[in-house]
Amino acid sequence: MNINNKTSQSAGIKITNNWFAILVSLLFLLFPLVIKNNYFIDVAFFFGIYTLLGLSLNIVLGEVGLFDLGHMGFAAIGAYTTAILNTSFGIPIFVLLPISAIAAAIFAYLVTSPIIHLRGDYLCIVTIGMGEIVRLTLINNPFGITGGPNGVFGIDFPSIGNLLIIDNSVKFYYFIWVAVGLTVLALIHLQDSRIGRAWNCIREDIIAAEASGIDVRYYKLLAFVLGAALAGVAGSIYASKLMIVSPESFSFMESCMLFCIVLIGGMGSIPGIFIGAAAISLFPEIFQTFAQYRMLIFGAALVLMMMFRPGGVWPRKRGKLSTESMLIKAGKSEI
Amino acid sequence: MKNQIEENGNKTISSIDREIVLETNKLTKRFGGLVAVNQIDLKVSKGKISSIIGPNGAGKTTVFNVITGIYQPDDGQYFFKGEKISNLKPHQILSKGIARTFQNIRLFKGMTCLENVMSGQHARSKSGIWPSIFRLPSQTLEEKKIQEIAERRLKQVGLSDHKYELAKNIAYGSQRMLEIARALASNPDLLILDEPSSGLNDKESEDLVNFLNELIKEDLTILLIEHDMNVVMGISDWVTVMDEGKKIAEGKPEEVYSNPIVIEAYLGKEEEEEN
Amino acid sequence: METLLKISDLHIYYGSIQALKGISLDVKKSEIVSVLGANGAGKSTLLRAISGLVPVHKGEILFREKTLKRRESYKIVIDGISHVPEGRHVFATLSVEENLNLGAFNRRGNQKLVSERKERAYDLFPILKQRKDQLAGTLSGGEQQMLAIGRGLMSDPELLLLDEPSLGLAPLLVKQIFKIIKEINERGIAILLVEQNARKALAISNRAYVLETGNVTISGSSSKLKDDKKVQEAYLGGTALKKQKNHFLLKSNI
Amino acid sequence: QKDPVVIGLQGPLTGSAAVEGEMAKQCVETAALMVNEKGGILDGRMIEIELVDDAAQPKSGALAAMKLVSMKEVVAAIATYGSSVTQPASDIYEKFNKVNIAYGATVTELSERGLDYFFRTCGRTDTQGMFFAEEVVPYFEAERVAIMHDNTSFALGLAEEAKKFLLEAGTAELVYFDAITPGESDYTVPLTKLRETNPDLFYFTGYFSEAALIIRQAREIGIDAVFVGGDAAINEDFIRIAGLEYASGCYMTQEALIEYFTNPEAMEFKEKYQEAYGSLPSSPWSVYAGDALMVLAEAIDKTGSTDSDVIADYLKNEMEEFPSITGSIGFDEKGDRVGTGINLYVVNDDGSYSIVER
Amino acid sequence: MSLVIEQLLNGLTIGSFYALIALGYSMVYGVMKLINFAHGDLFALGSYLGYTLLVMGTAYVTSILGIWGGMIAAMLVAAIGSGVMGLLVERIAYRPIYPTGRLPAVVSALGVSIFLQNAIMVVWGARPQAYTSDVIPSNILTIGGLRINILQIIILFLSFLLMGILYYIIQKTTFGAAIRACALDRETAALMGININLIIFFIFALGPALGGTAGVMVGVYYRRISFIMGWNYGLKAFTATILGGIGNIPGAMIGGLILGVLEMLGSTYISTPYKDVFVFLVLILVLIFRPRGILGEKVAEKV
Ligand SMILES: Nc1ncnc2c1ncn2[C@@H]1O[C@H](COP(=O)(O)OP(=O)(O)OP(=O)(O)O)[C@@H](O)[C@H]1O
Ligand SMILES: Nc1ncnc2c1ncn2[C@@H]1O[C@H](COP(=O)(O)OP(=O)(O)OP(=O)(O)O)[C@@H](O)[C@H]1O
Ligand SMILES: [Mg+2]
Ligand SMILES: [Mg+2]
Repeated sequence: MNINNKTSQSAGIKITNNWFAILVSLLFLLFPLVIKNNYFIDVAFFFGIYTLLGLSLNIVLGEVGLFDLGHMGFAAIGAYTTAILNTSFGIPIFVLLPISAIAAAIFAYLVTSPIIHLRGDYLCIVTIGMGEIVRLTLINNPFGITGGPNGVFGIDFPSIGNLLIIDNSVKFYYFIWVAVGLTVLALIHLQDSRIGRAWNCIREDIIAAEASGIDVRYYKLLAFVLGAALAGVAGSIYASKLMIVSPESFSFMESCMLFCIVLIGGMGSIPGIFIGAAAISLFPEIFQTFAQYRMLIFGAALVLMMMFRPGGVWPRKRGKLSTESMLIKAGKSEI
Repeated sequence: MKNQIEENGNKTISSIDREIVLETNKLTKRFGGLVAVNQIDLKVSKGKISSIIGPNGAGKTTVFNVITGIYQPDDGQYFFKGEKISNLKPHQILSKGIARTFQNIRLFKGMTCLENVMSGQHARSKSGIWPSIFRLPSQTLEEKKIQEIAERRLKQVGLSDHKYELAKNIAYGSQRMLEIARALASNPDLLILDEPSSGLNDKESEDLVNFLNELIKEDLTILLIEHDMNVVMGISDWVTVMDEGKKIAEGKPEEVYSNPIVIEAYLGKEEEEEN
Repeated sequence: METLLKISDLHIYYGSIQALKGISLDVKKSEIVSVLGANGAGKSTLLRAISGLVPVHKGEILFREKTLKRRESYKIVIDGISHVPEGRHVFATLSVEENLNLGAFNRRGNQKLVSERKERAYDLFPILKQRKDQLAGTLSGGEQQMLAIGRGLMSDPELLLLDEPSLGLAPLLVKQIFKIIKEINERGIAILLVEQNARKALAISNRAYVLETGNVTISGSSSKLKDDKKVQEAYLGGTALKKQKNHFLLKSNI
Repeated sequence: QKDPVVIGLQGPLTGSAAVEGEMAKQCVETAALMVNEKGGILDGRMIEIELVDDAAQPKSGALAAMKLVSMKEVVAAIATYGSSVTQPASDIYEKFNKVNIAYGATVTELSERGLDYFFRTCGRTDTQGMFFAEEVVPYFEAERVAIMHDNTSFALGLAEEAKKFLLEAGTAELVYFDAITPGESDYTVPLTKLRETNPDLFYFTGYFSEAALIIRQAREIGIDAVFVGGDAAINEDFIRIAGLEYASGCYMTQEALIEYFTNPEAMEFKEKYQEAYGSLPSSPWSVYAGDALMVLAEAIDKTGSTDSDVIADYLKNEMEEFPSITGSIGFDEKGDRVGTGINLYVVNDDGSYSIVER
Repeated sequence: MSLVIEQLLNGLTIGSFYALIALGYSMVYGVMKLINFAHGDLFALGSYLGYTLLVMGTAYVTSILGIWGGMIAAMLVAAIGSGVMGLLVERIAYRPIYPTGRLPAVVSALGVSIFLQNAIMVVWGARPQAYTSDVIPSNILTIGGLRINILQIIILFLSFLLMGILYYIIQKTTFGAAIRACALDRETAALMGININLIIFFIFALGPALGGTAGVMVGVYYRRISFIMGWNYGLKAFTATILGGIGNIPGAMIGGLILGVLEMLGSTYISTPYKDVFVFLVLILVLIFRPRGILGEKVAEKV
C-alpha cells in the first residue's frame, strides 16, 4: 500500500476516494517509524502476509466465485520451492521469488485443469484434497527433500549482494507491504479490464458467460494460476522471514482462514481483503491474554461478524468504472 | 398423416432461394430415452427474421442450445456461413458470429448494465493479462472502444439512463432488452432470441416488434422462438414449426398459420371470445 | 355474495424499495378476479404477500375475516389458499406424483383422500397421469405449468392464486389453461388471477384490477375494463397485429 | 514489595497440541510456586510467568517469541514444545539475546546450529535411539524388530535414530518401519501389515494418545510382540485409555518419568502439582518446562543478574548437577542437557512403573 | 483370505462411522445448501456427552442399566445433546445468515466449528479422554482364524439400521419428499403447506443426533476421544458426502462406506502414511469421471 499512492493517483484509481487511499498508505508507511516495538511490527508483517494471501485467494474465490478451500497448498509450493532451492543450491531469495511464483502457478495449472469443470462444492472438496495431498506429501518427505515433519530450515534472508539485506522486522515489514502494494495496483487494474469482467461474469452465470464469448475454462484456469502464483510469492516471503518451512503452516485450517478473509471483507473487494486479513491475523494476537479461551472467542467473533455484515465489511461497490476518468483523458489525447 | 407432413415440407422448402447463413442437417439430441430434437433440417436466410414455433416441449430451445454449443448433438451437423461448426464450444460459436438470449433471462445480475453489455464484447477484444495489469495504452484504448460500443448498444435499447444500475435492479422488460443489448454487443451476424416477448404485455411486445424490425435493417439475421402469434406473424419472414422434436411444417407466416397440421398441433381452433 | 378475501391499504417493502403502496382489493366467493399490470407493477408481490412469503409492512389482509398478517405460509395453505407461483417452480428432481402428493401435504396421513384428489387432478390433466413417474424437471414448460396448477389444487383450496399461468405457453396450451381455469372456477373455487395476457384474463374473469407501480389505478367489472380506453391502450395493444392475424384466419377458413 | 522477575513461557495453549501447552503451564506454575514459597530469588523477588500461545504453529511461534523479546521485563523464556516451532522461535530469541530453554524440542539439529542462548532440558532423540538399539534390543534378545512412528518431528526423529543405530549394531533385523497418521482412531490396517512381518519387539515412538489405541488394537488382532514405547508413549493417560489389562507389561524408554522420581525436588513438585490439579502431569515434556524454570531461577539467583549473557554463561559453564525436579541438570556447550539417565521402564500389574534392571 | 475379510471389516467399520456423520452433512446440505463445518464438532460433542454419562459417573449408570443399557443410554444422551446443540447452532449462527447467501454461512460454520472445538477443550480439558473398560463390552470372536470384535458387528448392525431407517423416511414417505422439496425450493415448499421450520428443525436435530450417536460408538469402539477428533472425522465425512454425491442420502451412506474401504486399501496396498493422499486422489479421479459423485443425480438443468 505504501508505495501505491503515488502511482494510484496518476492512474486515476479510486479505492473509494483517493484521499482515503493516501491516508491509509501513509499510515502503513509511517507505522514502523512510530511504533518501534518489534512485536507489533512482526504482527503487522503477518498481517501483510495474510493480506497477500487473501488477495491471491480473492482472485479465485472473490472474482470468479470458485470455492477454493485448499489455497494454502499453493503457498506451500511457493514456500518449499524457495526453501529447498535456497538451502540446497544457495540461490538468492530475490531470484527465487519469481521462480516460486512460477512453480506454484505450474502446479496449480496441472492439478486444476482436469477438474476445472466441477461445480461449487465438488470443486471445493477437490481443492481441499489438493491442499491435503500437498501437506501430506510434504510430511512424508518424498525423495528426502522436504525434511518431513521438521520441514526445511536455514533459509537465507532476502538480499541483493550487500546492497540490501532484509534481515530485521522493519525491513521485512516494508518488503511485504511493498509486495502487497504492487499486487493491489495490479489487481485494481485487472478488476476493470475485460479479464476482470470475464471473471465476474463467470461468477454471476457460467452459461451466460460462455454464451457471451468467454472461454470459461481458460479464465477459470487463469484465475487459479494467477492466484497460485501470488500465493507462491507470499509463501516465498514467509519462508525467508521464518527461515523455516514446515507442513503445519499449510494446514486445512489455514486455508479456511484465508477463505474467511475474503468473506469477512466482502467477495471481490480489495479494501475488504485488508479488513479480513486484519481480522484474521490481529484478532488472535489481541486475544493472547485470554490464553486457552482465545480461539473460543475467535470462533464466536467469526459468527458475529457474519451475522452483522453478511455481505462483508467492505463489499465491492459497482457503478462507475474506475477506468472512466482515465479513459476520457486517454480518449482526448488519442482522437 | 406422415405423407402429408413431408409433402407440406417439400412444398415450402422449395419456395425459398436466398443466401443461407445457418443450416442444420439431421440435427438430433436425446435426453435419456427422450428424443428432444429429431433429425431437424433448418435453413436460416441471411438478412431475414425466421421464427421457430411449436408446442411446449417441442424441442425449440434445445435446437438453440445445440446450435450455440451449450449441448452437444447426438447426431447431425450444423453449418454457419458454410463452415461446419458442430461440436464447437459456446464461446467459439459466439466468436463465429452467433449470439443469443435465453428463455429465462440470464444476466450478470450483480454487475451494472454497462458492464453486462461490455462483457458481451469479450470475444471482440483481445487485451491479455499483461497489458491489463500494466494498463498499457493499447489496452486503455481497447477498453475505451468497448465502452463506447456498449453505450451505443444501451442507447439503442433505451437503457442509457440505467447504465450504472445493477442488472438485477432494473425492470423485467428492461432486463430482456439488456440481454438483447449484450448479445448485440458482440456484433453478431446471427442473433438468436428465445421467447423475447415472454413476460411482456401486449404493449411491450409491440415495442419489441418495432425494435426488431429496426434491428433487421442492420447487417444482421435474426432467428427467434416465440409463442406470441402477434409477434411471430408480425415480423417473421419465415416460420418453422416443430412438434415432438420434429419439424412438422415451415413456410411463410400466412402459409403456416393456415396449415391444418399446425393448427391442430399448436394454434388450436380460434374461438370467438375475442371480439 | 360473501367476501372471501379482503385487502386494505397494503404496503410492502423490499428493503428500501416500496413495491406496493397501499392497495385495497377483494375477492368474493366463487368469482374470478384478475389483476393486470405491467412488469414490476407489483402483481406477484401482491400474491406473495397474501400467502405470507413477504412480510406486510402496513395494511390488512383478511381471509374469511381472519387476518393473515404474520401468519406462516404453511398455515395459510391449510386455511384454504393455494398459490401457484410465477414460473411454475415444480420440484425438478421429484417425480410428478411426488409433486402432487406434496400439494396435499397437510393431509398426508389420509391416503384415501390424497389419491382421490390426485385422480381429480389427473382428470383435469390427463397428460400428467402418463408422466406420473417422470421427474418433473424434465417435463416441458406446458406440462410443468399443468403440474403446478394440479399441485395447487391438491390442497383443496377455496381460493386459488394463479401467477401468470400462461407464461411461456404455446397458444394451444394457453387456451387450454384458460379453459381449465374456468373449469376450476365452476367447481366453486374462487380465483385471483395475475396475467400479462389481459385480453384472455378479462374474458374469463368477473372483475379486474389494474396495478401500476404499486397502486391500483383502475378497477371494475371485466367487461367495463375491456372497453376502457386507458386499458385498451396500455394493455390491449397490438390491434394492428391482431387485424393481420384475423386476416390469416379468414384466409385459412377456419 | 519488590518487583517480580518475569519469565516467559511459550507453548501451544490452543490447537492440536493444546494438551502439552496446558500441562507445561501447570508445571511451570508449580515450579514457580516452589521457588516463590521459599522466598523467591534475588533477595525476595517473586517469579512471575508471562504466558504466550504459539498454537504449535511456526508462524505463531515466531510471533510469540517476538512478543516475549519485545517485553523488556521478560528476563528469559521457556520455549517451546514442538521442534518446528522452536526453530524459528529460537532464531528470534538468539537475535535479541534472550536465553531460551526448550522443553519438548528434541530434534538433534536444533542444538547443532551454534546458538549462544538456546538450551534444552529435554534430551535429544539420538541418545534415546541409541539406547533402544544398543540396550533394549539385546535385553529382549529380539531378532525381529518393528518400529512405528507417527510422522511428527519428534517421533520420526526418534524412530530414525533408533533405526540408524539398530542397523549399525546389526544384531537384529528391522522387519517393519512405517508411519501412522496421528489423530485417527483406527490403526488396525497398518497393524495388520505389521503383524504379517511377525516381529518379536515392537517399538512405537509416537505419543501416548495413539500409543494407547495401538497397543489395544495390536493385541486384539493378535500381535504378541513385546511393546516398547518411546518417552512420549507411556504415561497415566496411556494406561487409562489402553486399560490396565493391555498396559501392564508394556515397556518404555524414558528419560524422566515424574512418577518414578523420588528426589526431594520431585516429591515436592508432585505434591504441589497434585494438590493443584488432582493428578500428575501425563507428559514428560511439561515437567521439563518446570525444570527450565528451576534452572533459570537458580541461574538468576546465583549470578544476581538478569542479563542474558551472564545467565547463558552461568548455565553453560557453572551449572553442574543442579538438583532439579527430574534429577541433576547441567548443560554442555551446545546447550544440551547433560546428566540424564535413560532407562527402560515397565508398567506393572497395578499400573505403577519400575525400572528394568539390566 | 481371512486377512482380506478382516481388513474389509475394519474398513467397513470406520466407513460406517463416516457414513453416519456424512448423513448429517448431506441432509443439512441438501436442504440448506450449507456445508455445516460444525457438524464434526457436534459429533465430538456427542462423544464427550456419552463419556460424561458413562465414565465420569464412574460406572454408576452401567451398574443400574447394565453394560448394554448404559451404552444405549449414552447414545440417547449424546443424540439428544448433539441434536439440541445442532438446533441451537442453527438458530444462533445460521438462521440470521441464510438469506444473504451460501458463502457467508460457510464462514459462520467455520466459526461455530472453532468455537465448539475449543469449548470442548475448555470444558473437558485438552487431554484425550477414554471410555474405560468397565463400561464397555469387549469380546474377540475367533471364527475359523478370523478375529472379529463383537462390538464391530454390533456397531455395523446399528449403523446400517439407523441408515436404513433414515433412508426409508427420506425416500419413501411424503414427509421425506417434503424434505427433498425443501432442498430444491424452500419458498415453493412453503406454498405446499409444508412447515419449513419444522423441516429445518428436523434436519438440524436429526443430523447431529446421528453424529452424536456415532460419537458414542467411536468412543466405545476405539475408547479414546479428543477434542480435535471432530475436525478429522468431519473432514473425512465431508469427503464421503461429496464422494457419494452431496445432498443425496444413499450417496452419503455409500460414500462413507467406500471411503472407509478405500482407506483400508490405500493403507494396505499403497502405503500407510500416504493413505490419505491415495484417498483424495481416488476422490478426484471419481469426480473427473462423475462430476457429481457416485450417486449424484444428473440435475435436469434446463437452459
Ligand atoms: N437438460 C435436459 N434434460 C432432460 N430433458 C430435457 C433437458 N432439456 C430439455 N429437455 C426435454 O427436451 C424436450 C424439449 O425441450 P425444450 O426446452 O427444447 O422445449 P421447447 O420447445 O423450448 O419448449 P418451451 O416452449 O416450453 O420452452 C422437453 O421434453 C424437455 O423436457
Ligand atoms: N426480492 C426482491 N427484492 C427487491 N425488490 C424486488 C424483489 N422482488 C420484486 N422486487 C421489486 O418489486 C417490484 C414489484 O415486483 P413484482 O415481482 O411484484 O412485479 P410483477 O408485477 O409481478 O412483475 P412481472 O410481470 O415481471 O412478474 C419490482 O420493482 C421489483 O423489482
Ligand atoms: Mg423453450
Ligand atoms: Mg410477477
